[in-house]
Amino acid sequence: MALLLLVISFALFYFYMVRAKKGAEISARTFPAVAAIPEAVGRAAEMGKPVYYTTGLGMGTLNNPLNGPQTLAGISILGHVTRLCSRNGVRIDYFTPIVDSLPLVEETMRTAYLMEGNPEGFDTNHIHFQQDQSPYLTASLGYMQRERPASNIMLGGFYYESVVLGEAGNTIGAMQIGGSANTHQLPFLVATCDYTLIMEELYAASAEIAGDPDVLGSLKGEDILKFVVLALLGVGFLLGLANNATLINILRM
Amino acid sequence: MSEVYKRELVFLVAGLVAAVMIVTYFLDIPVLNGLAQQLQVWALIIQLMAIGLGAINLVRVNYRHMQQKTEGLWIFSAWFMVLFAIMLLLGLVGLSTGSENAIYSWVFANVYTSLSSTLYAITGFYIFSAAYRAFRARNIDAAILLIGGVFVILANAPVGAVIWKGFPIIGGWFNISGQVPAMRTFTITGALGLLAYGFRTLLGKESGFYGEAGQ
Amino acid sequence: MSSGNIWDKLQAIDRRVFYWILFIALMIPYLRPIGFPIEINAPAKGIYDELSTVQPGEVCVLSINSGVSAWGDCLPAMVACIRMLAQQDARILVWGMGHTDIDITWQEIMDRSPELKDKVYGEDYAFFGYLPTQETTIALLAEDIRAVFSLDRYSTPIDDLPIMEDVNGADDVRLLLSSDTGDVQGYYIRQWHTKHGTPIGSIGIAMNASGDLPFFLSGDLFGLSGGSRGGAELEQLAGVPGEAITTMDAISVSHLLVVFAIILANVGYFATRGKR
Amino acid sequence: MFFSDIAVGYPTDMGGILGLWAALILMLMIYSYPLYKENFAYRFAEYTYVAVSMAIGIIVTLDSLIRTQLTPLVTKGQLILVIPVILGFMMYFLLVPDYRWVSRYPIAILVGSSMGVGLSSQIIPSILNQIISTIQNPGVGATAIDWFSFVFIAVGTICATMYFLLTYEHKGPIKYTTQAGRYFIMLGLGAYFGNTVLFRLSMLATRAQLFLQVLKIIPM
Repeated sequence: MALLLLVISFALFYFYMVRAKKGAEISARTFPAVAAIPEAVGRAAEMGKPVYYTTGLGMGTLNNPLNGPQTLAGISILGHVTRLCSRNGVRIDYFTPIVDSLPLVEETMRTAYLMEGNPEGFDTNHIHFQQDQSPYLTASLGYMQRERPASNIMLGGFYYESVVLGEAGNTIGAMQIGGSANTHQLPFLVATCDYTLIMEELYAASAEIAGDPDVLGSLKGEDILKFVVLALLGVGFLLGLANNATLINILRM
Repeated sequence: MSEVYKRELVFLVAGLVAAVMIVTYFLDIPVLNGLAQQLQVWALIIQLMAIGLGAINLVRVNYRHMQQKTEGLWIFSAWFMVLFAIMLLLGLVGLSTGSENAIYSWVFANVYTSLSSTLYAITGFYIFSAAYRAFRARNIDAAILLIGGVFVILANAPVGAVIWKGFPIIGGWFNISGQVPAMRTFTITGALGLLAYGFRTLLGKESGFYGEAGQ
Repeated sequence: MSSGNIWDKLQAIDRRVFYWILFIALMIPYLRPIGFPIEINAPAKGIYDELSTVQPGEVCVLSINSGVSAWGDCLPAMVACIRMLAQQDARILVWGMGHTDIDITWQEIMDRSPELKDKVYGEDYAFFGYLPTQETTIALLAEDIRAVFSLDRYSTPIDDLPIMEDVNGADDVRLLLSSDTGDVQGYYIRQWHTKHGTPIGSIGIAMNASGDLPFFLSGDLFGLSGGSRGGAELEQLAGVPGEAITTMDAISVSHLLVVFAIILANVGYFATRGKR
Repeated sequence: MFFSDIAVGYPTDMGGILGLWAALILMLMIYSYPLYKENFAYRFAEYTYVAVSMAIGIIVTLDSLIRTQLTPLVTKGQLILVIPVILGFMMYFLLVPDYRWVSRYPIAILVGSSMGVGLSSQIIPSILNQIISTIQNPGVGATAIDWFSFVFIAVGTICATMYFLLTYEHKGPIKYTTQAGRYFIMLGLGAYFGNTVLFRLSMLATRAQLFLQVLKIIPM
């Protein structure tokens, strides 16, 4: 049974990845958190304040199997936010303790300003790197007290810094958008942020923004598998009410 | 074509190793089982040998701070280099003589143990101040989250039962049933996400962990 | 003084005031223990029930995948389980993944387990030390322990240990306890339980009581001890009162403070929301 | 090895008492940050931790490598294990920018093996068993609460899984079930939040306990 499900899922992923590559219209659904980004940048423009953006501790490296993908998703959304900031003349400050992500961050922000026809807008001083979690937190809290950013965007692999940054953003009244696939930090992001991307939504949002056909194709494949799971759950629940265990025995084969 | 050994061959190696593991999980082929176990021993050796990477990176960053005399940091970096060298030497002496060096084990048992628990527990402070200043029922989501959270807090703390019989009952129900739909959905959708991520890795579509970072 | 600025003043209280209140509040129960009764929940009962069916001579494994920093959550439960297994003359193998301070954790467990004092190392229990965290290594251990450990922690060849006589892999192990801050217990479920049927018990930090719950309910875990609360329940069940039960009073006081803070914050929020 | 952080009973030997006081002073240096403000003592203690833990990490890992793999390589003469040792050294090319590709081969083995092992084995426990235990009714003799929980969990899991449909807009008929799904998820995150509070405060509690123990206010 497990082998069957593995083969079916690989076939579905491959089928939709090929279709997405051939230009079939596959897109992620609209996420309130992503739809709120223009509002966050607009708010910064009105108040003449900067935007604070961070992708969290992510265990300090891109090469971490659990946090690497989350940090990369946060950086690809950073490109989208930087373009909006350049268009509205708003300054964006990026904070990170991940040393091996710096080349990618610089490249992402530089291309974003270039694509907005504003290459001189890019300034490496807007990228703030600190060696470890505590210096990164202290620098971020100091920045928030001094600059009082209008919006605080936290998307990536977070650890307990989500509590500290979320609270600091709250006390200066910033509009906050959060997102992570680390379950242990989601409660704090939901409690302190106005909008939150939960678990896989972070990857779907970044794939949509980056227009990555492979990821979008496999997301469609995942959704089809979710329909299979939903059908099994629905039918199984009704059979359960009727005290009939045939489906359970089939699944146990 | 010259780039093949830098990318495509690497993905082929990763894909073949993964394929061996998948096949041996489902089918019992002695020859393949032997190969799978050999590869698993190799993976263990490689991972054990990679510990130096983190250390070299740390030494490099701190050395740069010392060189540039970065204001407010270089003294600590110097202290890091000195202490790191001493502890490493004491440890190596212990390894070579077969019996742990007395100072090394004293520092390990007292300095390391206290700092490790203390630094990790600092989050207890933050959660308390955040509870007061940030955890507000600003929308329905946050309201449900906080109500569920308070019931579980008062079910976990023995005093909850003393205040009102209902807390351990309702909180206990949250702990054993109320949170199950969410946790089960995270488990299922997380597993499907891993299947997709694994499949993209097999096809060489995922390259973040090769240090190519998103190219 | 209109009600508006009472809440603003309360809002403006310096964060450090809270930290001092919390730190002192945590000490009071240690000075004057209160001893609220502790109710037993199903997940911790699951561990106690399975462990009490272990027969003398059966091989049990403790995999210590939590560090010194998580002693508050994991150490009491590990001590309670080891003391139970020692009382039942089980053979105990110990190793650990991911935390390089495992030697200290195992030494602390031995210090707190009087039952181990009259046990013979190499016959009743054996310690193999640190391994890096990786699912492939756990899969290898399930097939052939000797492919990973050819020597024990003290460099004694594995075949010179009488305890290891008929023990080769997961099929010879009665049950495995995994103490975790991360998700190594998931690796054991997949590589030991699903493939070899070895019962797995999880002794985790408190958050694992949520994350691992689906696997307890689906039968992939025979039991689940979450945090110091799980440790206190196991200490009570096994009749070996220890640090977790004394910590429970401090938990009660501090948890009341957190609930009070949340209520105050939300009352303040709704009182001033009309004004903003 | 002698140590005394939370050893059973107050230490009598000099090394033990010194160790206990070192533990207390270091703790106060760290907590000077939240209880006062970020200062020299906190930074000093933090860098001490980074240096000591990295050195210990290397020693313990080296010991594990020599003990578990290299000694058998020499004694049993499994020369084939020379290959992974070479692959292990190839990892360090990650630090040499223009030869970084060399490190991709050992990483490929690490990633390929853990991906292969994890992928195939998670389908039964994380997908099939979760479906089975959701649709298994509480059986004979179950109380009303058991049946309520059975319906609650089944309906909740269906709605929450619908919420995670990522390439279909939440409009039309599934608008309400996905909204309900998000509320079920919030309930789960609330319980997770409650357990996180227990986790963080338990650790701080044992630190407060140590503070009293070192000052001999309460027994060890």
